[in-house]
Parts: sequence; C-alpha cells; structure tokens
Amino acid sequence: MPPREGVYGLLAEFNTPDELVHATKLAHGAGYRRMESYTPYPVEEAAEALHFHKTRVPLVCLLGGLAGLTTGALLEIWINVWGYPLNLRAMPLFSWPAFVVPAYECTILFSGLSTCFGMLALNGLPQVYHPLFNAPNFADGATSDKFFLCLEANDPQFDLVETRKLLERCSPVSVVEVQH
Amino acid sequence: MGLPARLAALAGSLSLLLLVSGCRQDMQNQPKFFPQRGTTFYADGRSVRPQVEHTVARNQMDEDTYFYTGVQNGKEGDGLPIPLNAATMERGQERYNIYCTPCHSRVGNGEGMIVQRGYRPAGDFHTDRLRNAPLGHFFAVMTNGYGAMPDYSAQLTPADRWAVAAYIRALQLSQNATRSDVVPGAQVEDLHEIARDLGMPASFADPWTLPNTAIYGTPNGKDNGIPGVPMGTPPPGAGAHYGQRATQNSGQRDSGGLPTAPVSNGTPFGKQP
Amino acid sequence: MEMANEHHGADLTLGHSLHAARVLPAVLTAPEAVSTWRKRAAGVAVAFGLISLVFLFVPLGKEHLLRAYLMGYMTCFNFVGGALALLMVQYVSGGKWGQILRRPLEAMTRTIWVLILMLVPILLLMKHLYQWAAFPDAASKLWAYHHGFMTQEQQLTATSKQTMLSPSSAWIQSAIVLGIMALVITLLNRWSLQRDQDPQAGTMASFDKWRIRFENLSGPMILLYVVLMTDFVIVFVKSLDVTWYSSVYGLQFLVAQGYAVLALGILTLILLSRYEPIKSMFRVTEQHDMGKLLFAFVMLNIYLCFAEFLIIWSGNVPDEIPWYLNRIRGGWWVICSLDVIFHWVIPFCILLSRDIKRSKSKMIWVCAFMLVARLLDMFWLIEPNFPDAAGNLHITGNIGILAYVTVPIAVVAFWIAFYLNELGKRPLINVNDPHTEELLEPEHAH
Amino acid sequence: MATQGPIPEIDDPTLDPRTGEYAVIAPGHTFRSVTQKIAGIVLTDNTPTAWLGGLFLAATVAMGVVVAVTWLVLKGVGIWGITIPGAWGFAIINFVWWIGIGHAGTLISAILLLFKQTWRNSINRFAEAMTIFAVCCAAMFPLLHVGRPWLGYWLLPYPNSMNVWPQFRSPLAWDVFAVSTYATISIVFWYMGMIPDFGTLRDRAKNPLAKYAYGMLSMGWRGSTRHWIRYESASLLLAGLSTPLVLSVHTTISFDFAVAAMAGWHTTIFPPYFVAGAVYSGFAMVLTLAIPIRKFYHLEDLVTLRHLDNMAKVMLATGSIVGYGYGMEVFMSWYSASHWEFFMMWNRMFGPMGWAYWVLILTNLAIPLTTLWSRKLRVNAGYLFFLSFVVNIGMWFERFVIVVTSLYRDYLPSSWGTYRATKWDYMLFIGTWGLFSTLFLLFARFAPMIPMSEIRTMLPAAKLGNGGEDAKTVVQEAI
Amino acid sequence: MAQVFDRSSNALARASLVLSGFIVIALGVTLNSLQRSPWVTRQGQRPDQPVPFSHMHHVQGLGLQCQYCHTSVEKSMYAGIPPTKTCMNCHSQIWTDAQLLEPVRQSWATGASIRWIRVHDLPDFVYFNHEIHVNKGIGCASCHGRVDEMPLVYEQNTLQMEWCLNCHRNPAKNLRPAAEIYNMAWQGPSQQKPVWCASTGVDGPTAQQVACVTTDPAAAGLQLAGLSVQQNNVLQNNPMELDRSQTLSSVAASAVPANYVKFTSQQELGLYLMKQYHIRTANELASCETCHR
Repeated sequence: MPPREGVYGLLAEFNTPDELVHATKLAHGAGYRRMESYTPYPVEEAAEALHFHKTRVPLVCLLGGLAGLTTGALLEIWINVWGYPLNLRAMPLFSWPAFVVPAYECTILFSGLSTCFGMLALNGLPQVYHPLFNAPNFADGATSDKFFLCLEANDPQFDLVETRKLLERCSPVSVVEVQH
Repeated sequence: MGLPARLAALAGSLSLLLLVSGCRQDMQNQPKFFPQRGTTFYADGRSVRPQVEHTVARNQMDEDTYFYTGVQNGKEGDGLPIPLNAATMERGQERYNIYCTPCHSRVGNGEGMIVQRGYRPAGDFHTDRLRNAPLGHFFAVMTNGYGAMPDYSAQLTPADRWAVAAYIRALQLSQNATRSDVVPGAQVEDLHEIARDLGMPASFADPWTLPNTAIYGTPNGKDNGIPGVPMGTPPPGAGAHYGQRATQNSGQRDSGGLPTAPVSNGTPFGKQP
Repeated sequence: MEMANEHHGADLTLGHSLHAARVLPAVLTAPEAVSTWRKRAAGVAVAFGLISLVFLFVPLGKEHLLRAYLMGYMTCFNFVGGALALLMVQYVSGGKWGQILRRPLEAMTRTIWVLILMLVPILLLMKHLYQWAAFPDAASKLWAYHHGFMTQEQQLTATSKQTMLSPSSAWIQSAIVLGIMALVITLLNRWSLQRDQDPQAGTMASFDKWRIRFENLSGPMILLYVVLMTDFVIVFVKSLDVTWYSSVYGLQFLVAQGYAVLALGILTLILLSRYEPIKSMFRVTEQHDMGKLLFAFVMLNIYLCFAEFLIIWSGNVPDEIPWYLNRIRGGWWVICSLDVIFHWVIPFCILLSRDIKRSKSKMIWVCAFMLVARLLDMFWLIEPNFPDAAGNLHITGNIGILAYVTVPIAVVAFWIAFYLNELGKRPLINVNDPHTEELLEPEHAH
Repeated sequence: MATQGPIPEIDDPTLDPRTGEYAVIAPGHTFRSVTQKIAGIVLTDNTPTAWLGGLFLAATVAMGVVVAVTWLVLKGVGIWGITIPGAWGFAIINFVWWIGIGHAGTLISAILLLFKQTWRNSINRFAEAMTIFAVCCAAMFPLLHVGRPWLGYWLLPYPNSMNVWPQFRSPLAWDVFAVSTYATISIVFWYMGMIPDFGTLRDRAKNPLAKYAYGMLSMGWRGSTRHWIRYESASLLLAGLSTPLVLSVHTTISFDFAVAAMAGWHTTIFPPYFVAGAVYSGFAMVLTLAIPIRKFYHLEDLVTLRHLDNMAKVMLATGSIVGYGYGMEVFMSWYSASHWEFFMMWNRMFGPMGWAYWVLILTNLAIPLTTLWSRKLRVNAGYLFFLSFVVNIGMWFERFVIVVTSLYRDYLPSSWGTYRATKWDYMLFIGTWGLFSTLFLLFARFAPMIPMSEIRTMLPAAKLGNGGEDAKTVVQEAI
Repeated sequence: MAQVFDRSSNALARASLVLSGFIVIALGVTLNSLQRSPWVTRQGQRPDQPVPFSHMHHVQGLGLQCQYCHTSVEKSMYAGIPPTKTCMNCHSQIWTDAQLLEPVRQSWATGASIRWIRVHDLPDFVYFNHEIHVNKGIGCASCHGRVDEMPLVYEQNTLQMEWCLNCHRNPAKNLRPAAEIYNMAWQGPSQQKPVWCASTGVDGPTAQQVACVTTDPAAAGLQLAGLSVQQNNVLQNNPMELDRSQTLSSVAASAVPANYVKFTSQQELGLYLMKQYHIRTANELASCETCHR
C-alpha cells in the first residue's frame, strides 16, 4: 500500500469525558460517521455516542471454544480408542468421565487464545505507526488524562474549515490538524 | 542492567546445559554384557565367556554315553537312542537340508553346491560302504568331523544329529528302493519314463555328474584339502575312508546354549574400544 | 462507575433522564397478593396431602409415603438452612443483591419452627427408613445379618458407627442442629427488626454498629452451620446407605441449598416485583447479579458432583462404587440422565445468557424449573438407597412409588404457606442499611 | 458526589463515607497523579539501590536452582530423597505448593472482576505476575521429577516415533493439560491487561530504547473507543474463562491424589478443599508481596488498608474451608469404618511424622483462624505480613502431610519406609524462592505493577453526568 | 515530534507475527520428519564391515539357509552371528587366498574375533526376542527385508518403537505359516495364490499347531495333505521330550487335518493365524514390560 499523504483528520482535545461525549454526539448529529474518540480508559458512554455497541469478540471466543472442545475430545477419543488402545484396570477404552478434564482444558485454551488474538485482530493491532501519533498533544495525553475526538478526512462531510468550526463549538482545549 | 545480563547469561548457559544433556544416550547404551557385543572388561574382548576349563556343565557327565557318542563298546553302534517317529524324521529332514545339503546335496550323493564350487567331494551316502555303515557312524562323523568335513556339533544338538542320521538312512532307502518295496496296488513309475514324459533329456534321471566348473583344489593351487594326497590327484571316489579327523576343531561342545565359541562378534556403533 | 461492566447491544437506552435518583416507596409492607398466594399454597398442600393418603392402601405404599415425606422434608430443610447460610454470607460479605433478598431469606429462616415439627414424624418412624434404627444395637444387627436383613458389611459398619447412628443419638443430634439453627435465626431476625427501629438509623454510627454486630454473629456461625448441616444430612440422608461414605457430601448439600434458595428467592422477588415496594426497589442490576450467583451455584454443583463421581468412578473400589451403580443401572439410568440434564445442563445453558438473567418473565420459569430439578435430584439421592429400588427402578407392581410425586408437593406447599405467612409479617425492605440507598441509585446501562 | 445519605461523622479521609470501611483508593487522586505515580516507578532513571540489592540477593538464592538442576541432570533423581514407598517427595509437595500460590492471581483478576469487586484493580496486576512466576516455579518440579527433563515434551500428544500417546485416563496427563493451559491463559490475560499501560509508558518514556520497547509491547495501543469496547469484552470473556480454569487446575492436581485408591488420598472432598487451600496460600503470598511493595514504593494510596482487610477476609473464608476439609478427613476416617483409613489418620496424627500434622494444624488453622477474626489485626500490615508467612508454611506442611504420611506407611507393613529430603531437595526448593523473587523484582522494575487504566475508571473524575462537573474542577485545580 | 516507529513498522510487526506462526509450524513439521529420517534411524545405511560379506551371494547365489549361520534364531533371543569356524567350514578350501577373506583367516589363526559392525542395533532397554517371533509366524524378511537381495546388509526398517507397534497393533498383516518363515520371497495369499490352513489339533507354545499348504489339499488328495502336515511339523524341542508312545503310523493317521480353510488375502490368513498362535491383540498389550524390562 503506498503511503497516503495529506490530512488524516481533525483532532479535538478535551479535559473531561463529559465534554468528549457531548462533542461526539454533536458530530454524530451533524452527520459525521468516520470518526473515533480516544480515551485513557474505557468510557462506555463514548462508545454509545459513536453508536458502537456490538463486538464480535464473544463470537470469536465461542468459535474458539467449540474448536477447542472438538479438538480436545476428538484427540482423546482417537488416541485412547483407536490410536493407542490400552487395557488399563479394565477401564473402557472410551472412558468419558476421564476425558472431560483435558477436553475442558482444551476448550478454555482455545477460546482464551482466540479471544485475545481475535480482539487484537479486530482492533487491527499491532499498528505501531498511526497518523494520530503525529499530533504532539495526542501522545502526551491520550494514554494519560485527556480525551480526544478525531473527525477523519475521508468522511464525506469533512471540510477543513467547517469541521474545525463544528469542533470549536464544543470548547475543546485545542483542535489540531493531523497529517498522514 | 549488569545483573539482568548476568542472569540472562546464566539462564542461557543453563538451557544450553539442558540441551547438551539431551544428547546423553545412557539408556540406549548401557554398561552391561550383551551377547556378542564385546566388552573392554576381558582381554579378548568377548562378553560371552567360554566354558571355564576343568569344569563340568549340567548333563556333561553323561557325555560318554551312546546318545552322546554313537559308540558302544568301542564300536560305532547301530541303534537309534531316540524314538523313531514322523516328527523325528521331519526334524532330521529339516536339519539335513539346512546343514548337510551344501556339500552332500538333497539326495545325499555328495555333489552339493559347495562341492560344485571346488570343495573336496563329500561322501555319497549311496555307496555300499556307507549303506552298510552303522547309524552311529553318521552320528560320530557329525559330532567329530571326518576328513575335510568339519564337525557340526555346534550347529546340531545330539538329538538333532540322531534325527539327521535317521533321515540319512531314509535317504539311502529311497535311492535303493525296488518295486517290491512298494505297497501292493500303488503305481510306481520309472524316473526315466517320467523324464521322458515331461520332455526332459534322457540323462535327466541319471545320476548327476559334476560340472566342468568344479575343480578339485583351492584357488591357491597348493592344496586340494586332502592331507597326504598330492595336488592334481583325482580325489578318491566318494565313500573313501579318510581315516583322519578334521585338523581344525576348536568349536565348543554344544551344551544346549548359545554358540559361545571363538565367536567373533561385532561391536556396536560407538563401542569400538 | 462500575469497572466490570459488560457490553451488549439492543437494550442500551442510556440517557441522562435515567440518571435521576429514585425515592424510597412510602409503603414497605408486603402486598396483599402474598396472603392470596399463601392460601393457594395451603390449598395445594391439602389437596395433594389427601391424594397421598391413597398410598396408604397400595402395596409398598406406606414405605414410599415415608420416603417421599423424607424427600419433601429435606427439600424444606434445604430452603431453611440455605436461607440461613445465604443470609449470614450476605451479612459478612455485603453486596446489594443480598439487601433486596434479605427479607425473603429471613422469612424462610423463620419457618424453622415448622421444620422442627415436621421432623417429628421422621424421628418417630425412623425404624422404617434406616437400617441402623431398625436394628439399634449390636446384638440386633448381628441377628439381622444372620437372618438376611443386612449384609455382613452393613452389619459391621453399622455397628462401628453406632455412636452416631442410633435412634437416641439421632434425637440428640437433631436437637442440637435445629436448636442452634433456631437460636441463630432468632437472633438474626430480632436484630434485623431492631436495626430498622434504631433511633440513630441512617447514621454512620448506626450502620457500623449493626454491620459489626451482624458480622460477628454470622462469621463464626457460617462455619458452625456448615458443620451442623453436614452432620444432619449424614444422619438423615447419607446413612440411608449405611456403608457408603463420601467426604464431600456436606458441601454438596450446602451448594444444593444455595441453588434452591436462590432460585426460590429470585422467584419470590420477581413475583413480588409486580407490586410495591419491590416494584420500585428491584432493579435489573440486582436480578442480574443474583442470576450470576445462581449460575455460580449451578457450576459449583456440577463441579462438586462431577468431581465426586470422577473420583469414585476412577477408584472403582467396592466400598464406594455400588452407590453409583445403584443409581445408574436399570431404570435409574433414565432418572440419572434426566437429573444431569435438568439439574446441570439446562440451567447451565440457560443461565449463560445475559438477556435471560435480566428478563423477569423468563427467570420465573427458569427458577421454577430449577426447583423441580432439585426435587428430581433429591429423589435420585434417596430412593436408590432402598434394596427394593437399588439397581433398578420399576413402576409395575410398585405403584407406591408415585408417592414421590404427591407427597413432596404437599410437604413443600405446606412449608411455602408458612414461608409466605412469615413474608407478610415484616416490611419487605430493610431501611437502615447503606445498601438501601445504593438500590435507589440509577442503574447503569450495562 | 451528590449523596442523599448520611453525612459522615468520622474525619478519617481513608474511610468510605458510605460504609465506614476503608476506601479502595485514597481521595485526592487525579488521572495524571495516578499515571505519574505508577509510571514513575518504571520510568525512573534512578534504579533504587534497595532494588538492586534485593535482586542480587534473589539471584544468588536462585543460583541454588541452577546448581541443583545441573547436578540433577548429571546424576538423576536418585540424588533426591525419594524412595519406595515414598516415591513422591519434595518435588510434588513443592509443585502443589507453588501452583496453589499461583491461584490467587487468577482468582483476583478473574473471579473478582466477574463479581465486580473493584478493589481488585489495585492488586490484580502483580497478583497475576505472581501467578505466572509461581507457575514457572511449579512446572519445573514435575518436569524434573520425570527423570529426564529434556524429554519433557514426551508428555504432550504429538506424533512421535514411539507411537506412544498420552494416557488420558490418568490424572497425570490431565495435569499436563491443566497446568499448560493455566500458564498460557494466565500469560495471555496478564499481557493483554498490560497493553494499554504499555501505551502509557511508551508515551511517557524519555529513553528512546524504553520508548521503542514499550511501543512494541503496546502494539500501537492508542485508546480508541472501539478498541476499548472490544478490549473490555475480551477481558470479561477471559475472566469468565479463567474462573472455571482456576478451579479446574487445582482440582486436577487434587485428582492426582484422589483418583488413586490410596488411604488418605482417595477422598471426594479433595477438589474443593485443594482449591480453597490454593486460594488461601495464594492470598497469603499476595500479602507477602503487597505489604513490602506498598511501603517501598509508597503505594499506600492505591493498595489501601481496605485491600489488606479484604484479602484477610478471603483468607479467613478459604482457611475455614480448609479447616472443614481437615475435619471431614478425620471424621470420614472414622465414619468409613475402614481400617486403612483409620490407621492412616492415626499414623498421620501420632505416627513418626505426626509432628508435621501438628505443625500444619498450628500454622494453617490455629494461628490464622483465631486471629483473623480480629478487625484490628486484619488491617495491621505488620501482623498480616507475619501471618502470610505462617500460612504459607502451613500450606507447605499440608502438602507434606498429604504426600509423605500417606505414602510411607502403605498397605503392606513389610514395605513401610520413611522419607527424608536430601540437601538437593532443599537447595532446589529454596532456589525456587530466589527464582520467584528475581522474576518478581524484574517485573516490578520494568512493568506497570498496578493497572493504570483500571485505576482511572475508579477515580471520581471518571464519573459521568453530574460527577463530570466535579471532575472538571478537580482536574483544573490539579493543573 | 517524530513517531517512534515509521510507516513500514506496521507491516513488519504484522508480518513478524504471521511469520513466527509459520516458523513454529515449520519447526514442528521439520522435527517430525527429522525424528523419522535415516539421519536418526540409520535406515538404509550400509556400514563398512571388516569383511564385505554378501548375503546376496550366499543366500540367493549359493542357496544357504538362514539357520546355517544363524543357528540360534529359533531357540534364543539372538539370532547369532556365526563364529569364524562357520566361515571356515567352506573357506578352508574355497577362496583360501582371497584378499577379502584375510581378516577371516586372521581370526581363525589367532582366535581373535572379527569385529563386525552391528547393523540392527536396538537400544539396550529393548528386549527383542527372535525366538518368539520366529516361532509365532514372523518371517525373517518381515523385519530384515529381502536380505537375499542385499550385497551388504543394511537396515530395511527404522526399528523405532513406532515400527514395532505398527505390527503389534495389527500382527495379522505380517503373520505367515511356520514353514514359510525362512522363505525370503514369501508373499501373502492372494486370489491367484491362495493358501489352505488347518489346525493339527496339537496345542503348543509355537506355531507348529497349524498346517498350511499352497496347493489345494482337496485336489491333491488326502495323502498329500497328510504329507504337507508332516513337512510343516518341524521339531523345535529336544526330541527326547517327545511323546514316546507316538509311532510313525499313529502320527500319520492322526495328523491329517479334518478340514482346511482357504485364504485369499493376508489379512484373513493373519487373523486366523493370530487366533491359532494365541497372539495378543492391540488392547492386550498393556504391559510395557513386554519389551522393556
């Protein structure tokens, strides 16, 4: 992918989550869709203002768990019944009570790993380079105590002047133009 | 950061140590005696020890009995000290085919594969001398060797030797059978007729003759293997009594166990002294 | 703001309007409906009690009546004991869920007097239930062995346990267990009333005083209760099979009690939430929390039962395994499978769903179903102990077994009538508690 | 915040005005102050001398592991005190002990998260780290005990040239699955929890190397709201998965004993009682770590007396379950009417190694379960620090009693033996303390010990709505 | 302010994640094939022996039977490397000045062993017993391959435990009639070349209780069948221990099998022989001590 040039978006900085939520609602109301807020801790109301509710992480977790259960159970059954049958203490080859434990552990292992890696993949991480890191105030505050709203340039509504005006109506600490 | 680095180095060397230790094969190659493996413990390098001199193994006290010598009252006896039944004959046939056929051939005429390749001709069981020889004679020859024939006491147990002797007797009978030996009513065809029917050459049913490739003697051209008989002399006919024991006979007496003798045994990989 | 919130979709209706705080309802007494329910429960008890009388006249009917009565009794014991345990746990750990559940739990515990009375028939007729009671001394046990009423193993083990398992010590043990429970219940209930009437109510000093007083009683008493309850269930249920032993038995009963009491508690609260004051006090948050707790008990129950089964199955020793074989073989295979499905699988799968845990109309059915599953489990625990049922379950020629349907319903309905009676006696909300104020806070959207 | 409730009459600012209990976070903290406090520990250029000294000491003790393992590899497990019938000695005792300690970390991070116990936020990170390091120490023992640790991968199911596969009817094979899953999920959970904090460290680091390293570790975390939602969802799911996992791990370990038909081992209460014991010792270890750390790094604002109180209460609860377990064991040895059971219990109490049983009763039950009822002692950091050692000694002796006294008097008196650990057993065991401390000190220096992002959610400034206005003023005042 | 990472880092970071996944998988696959490779098993390698003894020449060319040299194969764990004397049985007269045979003559003269290189070297913790295998229907060629076609002997099979178990889990695929043990060219029965087998009614520890023929016993007549039985009825033990009351005629009469079963596939024959030879099935192989003592 060739490096993109030009403006990535306009980044407004706020001091409180309330202001951020307010500004997000305003921008959403004004028809902006390609936007994202950045907070130093999870702010549920900010997601609400972005109209972002559903994640697919639980689905990934469920699929991983089912895969783990199937893998674990089939592995045990194949090994103890067909691959390596042994007559031990006259226990049946298909000793399901004993198979519960490893199958269970496999379920947990697979679903746990798929949850974590699924979350990272859905978030597009790792993404160590991002245009926002070009904004000096972003790196200083986004992971500490500031709340940011970024309206992105690829939104059809985006206009450098108009959008800046909109953001400044919310009395931000600053509004910065972010380059790619 | 000096300490973490040191720790990392420590951890590294520890894991390296573990890796190296993984190459240890001390369960694959255990310091104990294995048959025919060899050892550095004894000077001759053999882990399987020959019988200690002047000792007697179990049952060895009986070795002068007829069963072990084939000799009765100083003479080769004619009795069979084992039960004669089909199993004995089967056993005798099988052992004969393994150990005797290379020289004596399947029918016992002394023209086996080795003889064809230059070994001193072996005895033909169908000569009058051997046909009239007592059973104990065959046993004694197998036990002690005869002329160029080495002894087979290491390969054949005494019982097996008796079984082979019995089988030799059967071979002799088979080669000298007459029509009167046939059960009345059974049909017997002449071998020559069968050969003719099958389209074989007429000589097929004749006694075999040695091919031209067979030479009497050895490649060094010095020795024909018959002590006291000069080179170039045609060997006497089969059945000649050589009257001499085999010169080399260092095989251990079979005591029913493993061949323990001067076996030269291979050493396994990595165990070369 | 709660950190551990969850995310979901459609029912997010967050708005500032919901943030407004609510006020405590003016009237806190139980609604009229409670007495209606009580009358219905009493009616059910009488009706099924009368039906049960039929079994007096069928073959093996009397025996099954008594066994079924024991099953109903132990179900009620689980409600009372579990309510006491949960109440004390709540006093020690805090938590808003327990604040709203407190009065129903207290009402359940106050039926201890009924429970004590209900035990009398079992104590009087115990020689028809328990081998150790039928043959109370060593000589009679030996006689029973010689005449084929006991196996040698039963005779020997029962003799060696005679200190604990004999009619007189059963009387003494039930007196101690139920007596101490009654004492603790009385104290907790009395203090709970006094707490609301505290002149200093609403102050920090009052909060502290009562919190500490309840904690000091509840903490050690939880421990004591678990020990006493273990003893009680060993004497009255486990010893039905005099040779079998399993050290996790008491904890299994404890978890089963939590399972049953939470199901009954949630059911009560949801039914009450149609009326004030529970209507405005019972938030979805607390229902969700209680649902999670119920789910935890379902999992704990699966965990303890499966672990016990796995250990005994793996050990496969003749001391232990017959207990399971008697409950798996023959027709019991069906009951055993149904027990697993009803008691474990279905509640587990249903309660995984967040939406069901938060839905009042659905949780009514889930809780009712779980109470039925408890009865099935109790049946599976009790009936196979008896030689005529062990290893095979049959109905033909054994019509008396239907007593297991009617008698427990009658007994439990009888108990529920008393429970509802007690529930109606007190205000449904304990006001002098800091958690009450939290209950009035606006709900978070999660 | 606007409360309609009573006005507190007590001036102590560390008390929660609502409940009268100690607050989870001392008042007065802002987003920035929390960040500075926690990130400062990691990003400081001045490594504390005490830390260096501690690391040196710990690394020296950890050398015991290196020496003992080296000698073990060279000579084999014969250098240990294990014999027949006491074939399970220190290795199993220490394995169970360490892995039990690990349980508190997952319990705090998972179960308390599910139960919305926000007080966990201050301690979950280092409790999780403790879990991972304890599992590292624990996993070493069975691996060494198999005799040829370099062939430890034989325990896993893979298509080997021996055509031999794990035997899934054996609890020892379950252990492999349980412990490796536990270690993996714990590491994943721990790392995932640190991603946002690594982002903070990246943004605040001055040293380019640190910036680069934390940048890599944070994977480019930028606090996007959509990311947070998925992240929170994943955290909750992992918590939901870890909760049954943590129960299953020590349950599986209890199966190692309980599944065997051995008096003293084969008892159905083992699973819950092992889990409770594990949590008991784990919380003791969290206290052992938390109390010096909060003092050394001045974290009393974040790890408050409330935390100590709550942890002491958890110990009281789990200790009581353990006590109930002991009681049931004794009772069942009588109730079972089995001579073997009864003899085993009698021998455990009054046999040649009876002293170990009474040490266990003293340290695991008598001392903690009498004193922890006291509210004053529960918030006395010094006493809790002492008690945490007592309990961990007691829990070690519990495993000693279970492993040794059940084995050394087996069914056949002619095969009775005894067990005596050798110097190599002790060296390895003590060495693992050094290893654990070394790892923990490195963690404390290079990773955020307290989850900053989670602490931020608990601050008053994080309250939306009416609280937001207050927060604004607080923040402005701070600036 | 410059970013810590440049634009390419994103691709690099993701690629490295994917790559490490691939590396792990590739490592697994590599190790998996490595553990079975000749590099580990020495399968197919011909070590340089002190004397380049050719099995092909002696077995295929000259028709020597296996037991001529490997005398103890039927009655001990070890097949036995023959002593120098066995070589000298013939080579005292044949090829007596061949340079190749110098080490043999040297050994004969001095009594020192020839140091053969062991080709089939099992780990010392494996107790493989030739006797039981040979007597229960496993041919030489099943393990050692077509030795009669090997100028220099090499390891035909891996000799890994996997290989042992592959047969022990399904012995039927390799079992053959006792008379065919030393037959290098034996191939299992097929539609074209069926095999007929019958129990001789004799029970015993070895394979001798089954008689098999490769020609239709019904077509050849009773006498042939009877003879075939005899031919297979090889003595293994000391004949002294035989039942002395048995006479030739009685054996001939009683040993004629009542009914032969025809087999047209190896699996059928193998299953039949498993039953007749009392060979353990996979599930009964519970004890590691069978092979590891």
